[in-house]
Amino acid sequence: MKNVILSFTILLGTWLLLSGVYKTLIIAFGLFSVILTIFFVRRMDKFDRYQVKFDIRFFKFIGYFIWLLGEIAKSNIQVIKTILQGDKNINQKMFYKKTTQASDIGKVIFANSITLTPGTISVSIEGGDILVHSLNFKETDLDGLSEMDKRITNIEVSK
Amino acid sequence: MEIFEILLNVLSWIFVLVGSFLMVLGAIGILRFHGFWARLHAASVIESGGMIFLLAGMCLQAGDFLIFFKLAFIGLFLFITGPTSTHALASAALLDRSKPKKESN
Amino acid sequence: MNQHLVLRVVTKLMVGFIILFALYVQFHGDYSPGGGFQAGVIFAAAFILYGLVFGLESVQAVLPPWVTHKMMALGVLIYTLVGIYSFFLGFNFLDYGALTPSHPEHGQHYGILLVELGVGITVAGVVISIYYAFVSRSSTSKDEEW
Amino acid sequence: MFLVATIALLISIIFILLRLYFSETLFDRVLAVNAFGTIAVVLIGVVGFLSNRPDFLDIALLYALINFLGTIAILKYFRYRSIGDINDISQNSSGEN
Repeated sequence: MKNVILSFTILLGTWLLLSGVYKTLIIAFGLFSVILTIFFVRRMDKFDRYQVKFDIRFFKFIGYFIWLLGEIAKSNIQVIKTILQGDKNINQKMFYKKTTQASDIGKVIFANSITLTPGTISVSIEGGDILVHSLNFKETDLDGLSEMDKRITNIEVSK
Repeated sequence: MEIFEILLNVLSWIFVLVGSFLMVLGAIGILRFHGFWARLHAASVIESGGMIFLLAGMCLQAGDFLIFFKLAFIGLFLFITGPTSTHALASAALLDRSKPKKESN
Repeated sequence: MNQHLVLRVVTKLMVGFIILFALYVQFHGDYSPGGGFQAGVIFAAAFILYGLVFGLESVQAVLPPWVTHKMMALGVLIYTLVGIYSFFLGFNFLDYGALTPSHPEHGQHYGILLVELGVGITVAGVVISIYYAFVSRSSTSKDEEW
Repeated sequence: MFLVATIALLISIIFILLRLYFSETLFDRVLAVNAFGTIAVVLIGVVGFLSNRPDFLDIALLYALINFLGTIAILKYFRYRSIGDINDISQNSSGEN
Protein backbone atom coordinates (compact mmCIF):
# COMPACT_ATOMS: atom_id res chain seq x y z
CA MET A 1 0.00 0.00 0.00
CA LYS A 2 2.83 2.35 0.90
CA ASN A 3 4.45 1.61 -2.47
CA VAL A 4 1.26 2.46 -4.33
CA ILE A 5 0.90 5.81 -2.58
CA LEU A 6 4.55 6.64 -3.22
CA SER A 7 4.40 5.77 -6.91
CA PHE A 8 1.07 7.61 -7.23
CA THR A 9 2.68 10.78 -5.85
CA ILE A 10 5.77 10.48 -8.05
CA LEU A 11 3.78 9.80 -11.22
CA LEU A 12 1.25 12.57 -10.54
CA GLY A 13 4.09 15.01 -9.86
CA THR A 14 5.74 13.99 -13.13
CA TRP A 15 2.47 14.53 -14.99
CA LEU A 16 1.88 17.98 -13.49
CA LEU A 17 5.44 19.08 -14.28
CA LEU A 18 5.33 17.69 -17.82
CA SER A 19 1.91 19.10 -18.61
CA GLY A 20 1.92 22.77 -17.70
CA VAL A 21 -1.78 23.06 -18.57
CA TYR A 22 -3.72 23.27 -15.33
CA LYS A 23 -7.35 22.98 -16.41
CA THR A 24 -9.79 20.74 -14.61
CA LEU A 25 -10.28 18.48 -17.61
CA ILE A 26 -6.56 17.94 -18.19
CA ILE A 27 -5.87 17.30 -14.50
CA ALA A 28 -8.70 14.77 -14.49
CA PHE A 29 -7.09 13.07 -17.46
CA GLY A 30 -3.84 13.15 -15.48
CA LEU A 31 -5.41 11.34 -12.56
CA PHE A 32 -6.90 8.78 -14.93
CA SER A 33 -3.51 8.29 -16.63
CA VAL A 34 -1.69 7.81 -13.35
CA ILE A 35 -4.22 5.21 -12.22
CA LEU A 36 -3.97 3.37 -15.55
CA THR A 37 -0.17 3.42 -15.34
CA ILE A 38 -0.19 2.00 -11.82
CA PHE A 39 -2.64 -0.66 -12.96
CA PHE A 40 -0.29 -1.80 -15.73
CA VAL A 41 2.84 -1.66 -13.57
CA ARG A 42 1.19 -3.73 -10.85
CA ARG A 43 0.04 -6.25 -13.44
CA MET A 44 3.61 -6.51 -14.71
CA ASP A 45 4.90 -7.09 -11.19
CA LYS A 46 2.31 -9.79 -10.71
CA PHE A 47 2.98 -11.77 -13.89
CA ASP A 48 6.76 -11.88 -14.22
CA ARG A 49 7.24 -12.72 -10.54
CA TYR A 50 10.22 -10.40 -10.41
CA GLN A 51 9.82 -7.46 -8.11
CA VAL A 52 12.48 -4.80 -7.85
CA LYS A 53 12.68 -3.24 -4.43
CA PHE A 54 13.99 0.29 -4.67
CA ASP A 55 15.43 0.21 -1.18
CA ILE A 56 17.74 3.19 -1.24
CA ARG A 57 18.12 6.10 1.12
CA PHE A 58 17.06 9.15 -0.82
CA PHE A 59 19.23 11.86 0.72
CA LYS A 60 22.36 9.74 0.72
CA PHE A 61 21.60 8.94 -2.89
CA ILE A 62 21.59 12.66 -3.74
CA GLY A 63 24.97 12.99 -2.06
CA TYR A 64 26.28 10.04 -4.03
CA PHE A 65 24.93 11.55 -7.25
CA ILE A 66 26.89 14.76 -6.70
CA TRP A 67 30.06 12.77 -5.91
CA LEU A 68 29.47 10.73 -9.10
CA LEU A 69 29.27 13.91 -11.21
CA GLY A 70 32.71 14.88 -9.89
CA GLU A 71 34.10 11.45 -10.75
CA ILE A 72 32.62 11.69 -14.26
CA ALA A 73 34.36 15.04 -14.78
CA LYS A 74 37.71 13.63 -13.58
CA SER A 75 37.60 10.52 -15.73
CA ASN A 76 36.40 12.51 -18.75
CA ILE A 77 39.67 14.47 -18.58
CA GLN A 78 41.64 11.21 -18.51
CA VAL A 79 39.88 9.82 -21.57
CA ILE A 80 40.22 13.13 -23.46
CA LYS A 81 43.97 12.96 -22.90
CA THR A 82 44.00 9.46 -24.34
CA ILE A 83 41.94 10.58 -27.33
CA LEU A 84 44.33 13.44 -28.06
CA GLN A 85 47.43 11.26 -27.67
CA GLY A 86 46.07 8.40 -29.77
CA ASP A 87 45.73 4.85 -28.60
CA LYS A 88 49.21 3.53 -29.40
CA ASN A 89 50.38 3.20 -25.81
CA ILE A 90 47.21 2.37 -23.92
CA ASN A 91 46.86 -0.66 -21.71
CA GLN A 92 43.44 -2.26 -22.10
CA LYS A 93 42.48 -4.80 -19.51
CA MET A 94 39.48 -6.78 -18.42
CA PHE A 95 39.13 -7.82 -14.82
CA TYR A 96 36.60 -8.93 -12.22
CA LYS A 97 35.61 -6.64 -9.40
CA LYS A 98 33.95 -7.95 -6.29
CA THR A 99 30.80 -6.15 -5.18
CA THR A 100 29.53 -5.80 -1.64
CA GLN A 101 25.96 -4.75 -2.43
CA ALA A 102 23.23 -7.03 -1.20
CA SER A 103 20.33 -5.87 -3.36
CA ASP A 104 19.80 -5.96 -7.11
CA ILE A 105 19.27 -2.21 -7.31
CA GLY A 106 22.61 -1.60 -5.60
CA LYS A 107 24.43 -3.79 -8.10
CA VAL A 108 22.70 -2.04 -10.98
CA ILE A 109 23.63 1.38 -9.64
CA PHE A 110 27.23 0.19 -9.30
CA ALA A 111 27.34 -1.26 -12.84
CA ASN A 112 25.81 1.85 -14.36
CA SER A 113 28.13 4.15 -12.39
CA ILE A 114 31.12 2.19 -13.71
CA THR A 115 29.85 2.61 -17.25
CA LEU A 116 29.03 6.30 -16.76
CA THR A 117 32.58 7.16 -15.80
CA PRO A 118 34.42 7.05 -19.14
CA GLY A 119 37.47 4.81 -19.11
CA THR A 120 35.77 1.90 -17.38
CA ILE A 121 32.82 -0.13 -18.65
CA SER A 122 30.91 -2.84 -16.83
CA VAL A 123 30.53 -5.76 -19.19
CA SER A 124 28.46 -8.23 -17.22
CA ILE A 125 27.26 -9.01 -13.72
CA GLU A 126 27.91 -12.58 -12.61
CA GLY A 127 26.58 -13.18 -9.15
CA GLY A 128 28.68 -11.09 -6.80
CA ASP A 129 31.28 -10.06 -9.36
CA ILE A 130 31.22 -7.42 -12.07
CA LEU A 131 33.34 -7.87 -15.19
CA VAL A 132 34.95 -4.51 -15.92
CA HIS A 133 36.80 -3.40 -19.03
CA SER A 134 39.29 -0.59 -18.53
CA LEU A 135 40.73 1.59 -21.29
CA ASN A 136 43.99 2.59 -19.65
CA PHE A 137 44.49 0.30 -16.70
CA LYS A 138 46.42 1.52 -13.68
CA GLU A 139 46.58 -0.03 -10.23
CA THR A 140 45.02 3.12 -8.75
CA ASP A 141 41.84 2.47 -10.73
CA LEU A 142 41.03 -0.40 -8.39
CA ASP A 143 41.09 1.92 -5.39
CA GLY A 144 38.67 4.27 -7.15
CA LEU A 145 36.31 1.38 -7.85
CA SER A 146 36.52 0.19 -4.25
CA GLU A 147 35.68 3.70 -3.07
CA MET A 148 32.64 3.76 -5.37
CA ASP A 149 31.60 0.32 -4.17
CA LYS A 150 31.79 1.43 -0.55
CA ARG A 151 29.71 4.54 -1.20
CA ILE A 152 26.99 2.57 -2.97
CA THR A 153 26.81 -0.01 -0.20
CA ASN A 154 26.36 2.95 2.10
CA ILE A 155 23.20 4.19 0.36
CA GLU A 156 21.50 0.80 0.53
CA VAL A 157 18.99 0.24 3.29
CA SER A 158 20.75 -2.25 5.53
CA LYS A 159 18.75 -5.26 6.55
CA MET B 1 19.61 41.43 -10.65
CA GLU B 2 21.59 42.33 -13.75
CA ILE B 3 24.77 40.86 -12.34
CA PHE B 4 22.90 37.65 -11.68
CA GLU B 5 21.72 37.45 -15.28
CA ILE B 6 25.19 38.11 -16.69
CA LEU B 7 26.60 35.42 -14.43
CA LEU B 8 23.94 32.99 -15.64
CA ASN B 9 24.73 33.77 -19.26
CA VAL B 10 28.47 33.34 -18.78
CA LEU B 11 27.96 30.06 -16.96
CA SER B 12 25.66 28.68 -19.64
CA TRP B 13 28.12 29.79 -22.36
CA ILE B 14 30.86 27.85 -20.58
CA PHE B 15 28.68 24.77 -20.17
CA VAL B 16 27.53 24.75 -23.79
CA LEU B 17 31.05 25.30 -25.12
CA VAL B 18 32.53 22.56 -22.93
CA GLY B 19 29.71 20.24 -23.91
CA SER B 20 30.19 20.88 -27.64
CA PHE B 21 33.93 20.38 -27.24
CA LEU B 22 33.38 17.03 -25.48
CA MET B 23 30.93 15.92 -28.17
CA VAL B 24 33.41 16.64 -30.97
CA LEU B 25 36.26 14.99 -29.04
CA GLY B 26 34.15 11.91 -28.38
CA ALA B 27 33.30 11.66 -32.07
CA ILE B 28 36.99 12.06 -32.97
CA GLY B 29 37.77 9.29 -30.49
CA ILE B 30 35.20 7.00 -32.08
CA LEU B 31 36.77 7.68 -35.46
CA ARG B 32 40.37 7.47 -34.34
CA PHE B 33 40.63 4.56 -31.91
CA HIS B 34 41.49 1.08 -33.12
CA GLY B 35 39.32 -1.80 -32.08
CA PHE B 36 35.79 -1.97 -30.78
CA TRP B 37 36.60 -1.95 -27.06
CA ALA B 38 38.56 1.29 -27.18
CA ARG B 39 35.81 2.96 -29.21
CA LEU B 40 33.29 2.00 -26.56
CA HIS B 41 35.13 4.27 -24.11
CA ALA B 42 35.21 7.17 -26.57
CA ALA B 43 31.45 6.82 -27.06
CA SER B 44 30.94 7.02 -23.33
CA VAL B 45 32.47 10.54 -23.38
CA ILE B 46 29.58 11.56 -25.62
CA GLU B 47 27.02 9.79 -23.49
CA SER B 48 28.11 11.12 -20.12
CA GLY B 49 30.21 14.27 -20.31
CA GLY B 50 28.98 15.94 -23.48
CA MET B 51 25.33 15.18 -22.82
CA ILE B 52 25.41 16.42 -19.22
CA PHE B 53 27.20 19.67 -20.01
CA LEU B 54 25.04 20.56 -23.01
CA LEU B 55 21.79 19.83 -21.19
CA ALA B 56 23.00 21.77 -18.14
CA GLY B 57 23.80 24.75 -20.36
CA MET B 58 20.35 24.58 -21.89
CA CYS B 59 18.78 24.26 -18.43
CA LEU B 60 20.36 27.57 -17.41
CA GLN B 61 18.92 29.25 -20.52
CA ALA B 62 15.45 27.74 -20.07
CA GLY B 63 13.89 30.67 -18.22
CA ASP B 64 10.74 28.65 -17.59
CA PHE B 65 10.30 26.04 -14.92
CA LEU B 66 8.42 23.62 -17.17
CA ILE B 67 11.11 23.71 -19.86
CA PHE B 68 13.74 23.28 -17.17
CA PHE B 69 11.93 20.24 -15.88
CA LYS B 70 11.57 18.71 -19.33
CA LEU B 71 15.29 19.13 -19.96
CA ALA B 72 16.05 17.57 -16.60
CA PHE B 73 13.71 14.69 -17.47
CA ILE B 74 15.52 14.10 -20.79
CA GLY B 75 18.84 14.29 -18.97
CA LEU B 76 17.76 11.77 -16.37
CA PHE B 77 16.39 9.45 -19.03
CA LEU B 78 19.64 9.53 -20.99
CA PHE B 79 21.59 9.25 -17.73
CA ILE B 80 19.86 5.94 -16.97
CA THR B 81 19.39 4.42 -20.43
CA GLY B 82 22.74 5.46 -21.96
CA PRO B 83 24.94 3.30 -19.73
CA THR B 84 22.35 0.53 -19.90
CA SER B 85 22.57 0.26 -23.67
CA THR B 86 26.38 0.49 -23.52
CA HIS B 87 26.39 -2.33 -20.98
CA ALA B 88 24.09 -4.43 -23.18
CA LEU B 89 26.30 -3.75 -26.19
CA ALA B 90 29.45 -4.72 -24.30
CA SER B 91 27.96 -7.94 -22.98
CA ALA B 92 26.69 -8.85 -26.45
CA ALA B 93 30.17 -8.23 -27.89
CA LEU B 94 31.73 -10.35 -25.15
CA LEU B 95 30.78 -13.49 -27.09
CA ASP B 96 33.59 -12.77 -29.56
CA ARG B 97 36.19 -12.48 -26.86
CA SER B 98 37.59 -14.74 -24.19
CA LYS B 99 36.83 -13.79 -20.62
CA PRO B 100 39.68 -13.28 -18.16
CA LYS B 101 40.29 -15.73 -15.35
CA LYS B 102 38.05 -15.12 -12.39
CA GLU B 103 40.08 -13.57 -9.63
CA SER B 104 38.23 -10.84 -7.82
CA ASN B 105 40.03 -7.97 -6.31
CA MET C 1 18.17 -11.84 -21.82
CA ASN C 2 16.41 -13.11 -18.77
CA GLN C 3 19.67 -13.20 -16.85
CA HIS C 4 20.43 -9.61 -17.74
CA LEU C 5 20.12 -7.91 -14.36
CA VAL C 6 20.77 -4.31 -15.43
CA LEU C 7 18.27 -4.46 -18.27
CA ARG C 8 15.62 -6.02 -16.08
CA VAL C 9 15.91 -3.42 -13.32
CA VAL C 10 16.11 -0.45 -15.70
CA THR C 11 13.11 -1.69 -17.66
CA LYS C 12 11.09 -2.06 -14.47
CA LEU C 13 12.09 1.45 -13.50
CA MET C 14 11.37 3.12 -16.83
CA VAL C 15 8.28 1.33 -18.08
CA GLY C 16 5.86 3.21 -15.82
CA PHE C 17 7.22 6.58 -16.89
CA ILE C 18 7.03 5.58 -20.55
CA ILE C 19 3.35 4.63 -20.23
CA LEU C 20 2.69 7.92 -18.42
CA PHE C 21 4.53 9.84 -21.14
CA ALA C 22 2.41 8.11 -23.80
CA LEU C 23 -0.77 9.16 -22.04
CA TYR C 24 0.59 12.69 -21.64
CA VAL C 25 1.19 12.94 -25.39
CA GLN C 26 -2.30 11.50 -25.94
CA PHE C 27 -4.15 14.09 -23.90
CA HIS C 28 -2.08 17.13 -24.89
CA GLY C 29 -2.67 16.81 -28.62
CA ASP C 30 -3.82 20.42 -28.92
CA TYR C 31 -1.16 22.05 -26.70
CA SER C 32 2.09 20.52 -27.92
CA PRO C 33 3.33 18.42 -30.85
CA GLY C 34 1.97 14.93 -30.80
CA GLY C 35 -1.47 13.42 -30.74
CA GLY C 36 -3.14 10.10 -31.15
CA PHE C 37 -0.75 8.38 -33.52
CA GLN C 38 2.43 9.22 -31.60
CA ALA C 39 0.80 8.37 -28.28
CA GLY C 40 -0.24 4.97 -29.59
CA VAL C 41 3.29 4.26 -30.78
CA ILE C 42 4.87 5.27 -27.45
CA PHE C 43 2.33 3.20 -25.55
CA ALA C 44 3.18 0.22 -27.75
CA ALA C 45 6.91 0.96 -27.31
CA ALA C 46 6.55 0.55 -23.55
CA PHE C 47 5.07 -2.93 -23.98
CA ILE C 48 7.56 -3.89 -26.69
CA LEU C 49 10.44 -2.92 -24.39
CA TYR C 50 8.90 -5.00 -21.63
CA GLY C 51 8.39 -7.90 -24.01
CA LEU C 52 11.96 -7.74 -25.29
CA VAL C 53 13.42 -7.98 -21.82
CA PHE C 54 10.96 -10.23 -20.00
CA GLY C 55 9.86 -12.47 -22.84
CA LEU C 56 6.69 -12.97 -24.81
CA GLU C 57 4.84 -14.94 -22.13
CA SER C 58 5.02 -12.16 -19.55
CA VAL C 59 3.93 -9.40 -21.89
CA GLN C 60 1.07 -11.51 -23.23
CA ALA C 61 -0.05 -12.16 -19.68
CA VAL C 62 -0.10 -8.42 -18.97
CA LEU C 63 -1.87 -7.49 -22.20
CA PRO C 64 -3.41 -10.60 -23.80
CA PRO C 65 -3.69 -10.76 -27.60
CA TRP C 66 -7.49 -10.73 -27.49
CA VAL C 67 -7.35 -7.34 -25.76
CA THR C 68 -5.13 -5.82 -28.45
CA HIS C 69 -7.43 -7.23 -31.14
CA LYS C 70 -10.43 -5.63 -29.46
CA MET C 71 -8.47 -2.38 -29.08
CA MET C 72 -8.00 -2.17 -32.85
CA ALA C 73 -11.76 -2.33 -33.39
CA LEU C 74 -12.64 -0.13 -30.40
CA GLY C 75 -10.60 2.83 -31.64
CA VAL C 76 -12.22 2.79 -35.05
CA LEU C 77 -15.61 2.40 -33.37
CA ILE C 78 -15.07 5.53 -31.24
CA TYR C 79 -13.96 7.46 -34.32
CA THR C 80 -16.95 6.39 -36.36
CA LEU C 81 -19.48 6.92 -33.57
CA VAL C 82 -18.36 10.54 -33.19
CA GLY C 83 -18.85 11.00 -36.92
CA ILE C 84 -22.21 9.28 -37.08
CA TYR C 85 -23.50 11.10 -34.00
CA SER C 86 -23.05 14.44 -35.72
CA PHE C 87 -24.46 12.91 -38.90
CA PHE C 88 -27.73 12.07 -37.18
CA LEU C 89 -28.08 15.49 -35.60
CA GLY C 90 -28.17 17.02 -39.06
CA PHE C 91 -24.55 18.16 -39.26
CA ASN C 92 -21.82 16.97 -41.60
CA PHE C 93 -19.93 13.77 -40.91
CA LEU C 94 -17.36 14.48 -38.15
CA ASP C 95 -18.64 18.02 -37.64
CA TYR C 96 -17.58 18.38 -34.01
CA GLY C 97 -19.91 21.27 -33.40
CA ALA C 98 -22.71 18.77 -33.05
CA LEU C 99 -21.42 17.52 -29.71
CA THR C 100 -22.47 20.71 -27.92
CA PRO C 101 -24.71 22.64 -30.32
CA SER C 102 -24.95 25.67 -28.03
CA HIS C 103 -21.15 26.09 -27.93
CA PRO C 104 -19.54 24.93 -31.18
CA GLU C 105 -15.99 25.77 -30.00
CA HIS C 106 -16.29 23.52 -26.97
CA GLY C 107 -17.72 20.82 -29.15
CA GLN C 108 -14.73 21.01 -31.44
CA HIS C 109 -12.39 20.66 -28.46
CA TYR C 110 -14.17 17.57 -27.14
CA GLY C 111 -14.56 16.14 -30.61
CA ILE C 112 -10.84 16.33 -31.34
CA LEU C 113 -10.07 14.72 -27.97
CA LEU C 114 -12.45 11.84 -28.68
CA VAL C 115 -11.20 11.26 -32.21
CA GLU C 116 -7.57 11.38 -31.05
CA LEU C 117 -8.45 8.85 -28.36
CA GLY C 118 -9.83 6.54 -31.02
CA VAL C 119 -6.72 6.93 -33.17
CA GLY C 120 -4.44 6.31 -30.17
CA ILE C 121 -6.25 3.13 -29.10
CA THR C 122 -6.22 1.73 -32.62
CA VAL C 123 -2.56 2.50 -33.26
CA ALA C 124 -1.47 1.01 -29.94
CA GLY C 125 -3.50 -2.12 -30.62
CA VAL C 126 -2.17 -2.52 -34.15
CA VAL C 127 1.49 -2.00 -33.24
CA ILE C 128 1.37 -4.38 -30.29
CA SER C 129 -0.47 -6.97 -32.42
CA ILE C 130 2.20 -6.70 -35.12
CA TYR C 131 4.87 -7.20 -32.47
CA TYR C 132 3.08 -10.29 -31.14
CA ALA C 133 2.70 -11.67 -34.64
CA PHE C 134 6.40 -11.18 -35.45
CA VAL C 135 7.65 -12.60 -32.21
CA SER C 136 5.36 -15.62 -32.08
CA ARG C 137 7.11 -17.18 -35.08
CA SER C 138 9.40 -19.95 -33.93
CA SER C 139 13.05 -19.23 -34.53
CA THR C 140 14.81 -21.14 -37.27
CA SER C 141 18.38 -21.12 -35.97
CA LYS C 142 19.86 -21.92 -32.58
CA ASP C 143 22.38 -19.97 -30.62
CA GLU C 144 25.29 -22.25 -31.49
CA GLU C 145 24.70 -22.16 -35.22
CA TRP C 146 26.03 -18.71 -36.03
CA MET D 1 25.79 30.22 -28.38
CA PHE D 2 23.36 27.60 -29.63
CA LEU D 3 24.62 28.13 -33.17
CA VAL D 4 28.09 27.08 -32.02
CA ALA D 5 26.62 24.02 -30.32
CA THR D 6 24.62 23.12 -33.44
CA ILE D 7 27.72 23.33 -35.65
CA ALA D 8 29.76 21.25 -33.19
CA LEU D 9 27.04 18.60 -33.03
CA LEU D 10 26.78 18.46 -36.82
CA ILE D 11 30.57 18.01 -37.07
CA SER D 12 30.46 15.14 -34.58
CA ILE D 13 27.57 13.59 -36.51
CA ILE D 14 29.75 13.66 -39.65
CA PHE D 15 32.59 11.90 -37.81
CA ILE D 16 30.23 9.25 -36.52
CA LEU D 17 28.76 8.70 -39.98
CA LEU D 18 32.30 8.20 -41.29
CA ARG D 19 32.86 5.58 -38.61
CA LEU D 20 29.56 3.97 -39.53
CA TYR D 21 30.69 3.75 -43.15
CA PHE D 22 34.22 2.49 -42.49
CA SER D 23 33.33 0.12 -39.65
CA GLU D 24 34.83 -3.33 -39.30
CA THR D 25 32.33 -5.30 -37.24
CA LEU D 26 28.60 -5.28 -36.61
CA PHE D 27 29.05 -4.06 -33.06
CA ASP D 28 30.98 -1.03 -34.28
CA ARG D 29 27.92 -0.05 -36.26
CA VAL D 30 25.58 -0.48 -33.31
CA LEU D 31 27.95 1.62 -31.23
CA ALA D 32 28.00 4.36 -33.86
CA VAL D 33 24.21 4.32 -34.19
CA ASN D 34 23.81 4.53 -30.43
CA ALA D 35 26.17 7.51 -30.14
CA PHE D 36 24.42 9.09 -33.13
CA GLY D 37 21.11 8.76 -31.30
CA THR D 38 22.41 10.50 -28.19
CA ILE D 39 23.79 13.36 -30.27
CA ALA D 40 20.53 13.60 -32.21
CA VAL D 41 18.53 13.93 -28.98
CA VAL D 42 20.71 16.81 -27.82
CA LEU D 43 20.65 18.33 -31.32
CA ILE D 44 16.85 18.39 -31.34
CA GLY D 45 16.91 20.26 -28.05
CA VAL D 46 19.53 22.74 -29.23
CA VAL D 47 17.69 23.43 -32.48
CA GLY D 48 14.52 23.95 -30.47
CA PHE D 49 16.29 26.65 -28.44
CA LEU D 50 17.86 28.12 -31.58
CA SER D 51 14.46 28.64 -33.18
CA ASN D 52 12.77 29.59 -29.89
CA ARG D 53 10.42 26.65 -29.99
CA PRO D 54 11.16 24.61 -26.86
CA ASP D 55 8.19 22.32 -27.46
CA PHE D 56 10.64 20.29 -29.54
CA LEU D 57 11.68 18.74 -26.24
CA ASP D 58 8.80 16.24 -26.35
CA ILE D 59 10.19 14.97 -29.62
CA ALA D 60 13.68 14.73 -28.14
CA LEU D 61 12.36 12.61 -25.29
CA LEU D 62 10.53 10.38 -27.75
CA TYR D 63 13.71 10.01 -29.81
CA ALA D 64 15.70 9.04 -26.72
CA LEU D 65 13.13 6.35 -25.95
CA ILE D 66 13.10 4.96 -29.48
CA ASN D 67 16.92 4.97 -29.57
CA PHE D 68 17.12 2.90 -26.39
CA LEU D 69 14.45 0.49 -27.57
CA GLY D 70 16.08 0.11 -30.98
CA THR D 71 19.50 -0.65 -29.53
CA ILE D 72 18.10 -3.29 -27.21
CA ALA D 73 16.09 -4.89 -30.02
CA ILE D 74 19.07 -4.99 -32.42
CA LEU D 75 21.36 -6.48 -29.77
CA LYS D 76 18.80 -9.07 -28.87
CA TYR D 77 18.47 -10.01 -32.51
CA PHE D 78 22.25 -10.37 -32.87
CA ARG D 79 22.44 -12.48 -29.77
CA TYR D 80 19.52 -14.84 -30.34
CA ARG D 81 18.72 -14.46 -34.06
CA SER D 82 15.13 -13.75 -33.06
CA ILE D 83 13.43 -11.09 -30.99
CA GLY D 84 10.90 -13.46 -29.52
CA ASP D 85 11.17 -16.75 -27.75
CA ILE D 86 14.28 -16.25 -25.68
CA ASN D 87 13.11 -18.35 -22.80
CA ASP D 88 13.52 -21.75 -24.43
CA ILE D 89 16.78 -20.78 -26.14
CA SER D 90 18.45 -19.32 -23.10
CA GLN D 91 17.84 -22.58 -21.27
CA ASN D 92 19.65 -24.48 -24.02
CA SER D 93 22.69 -22.27 -23.91
CA SER D 94 22.89 -21.62 -20.19
CA GLY D 95 26.23 -20.52 -18.86
CA GLU D 96 26.66 -17.82 -21.45
CA ASN D 97 26.06 -14.18 -20.64
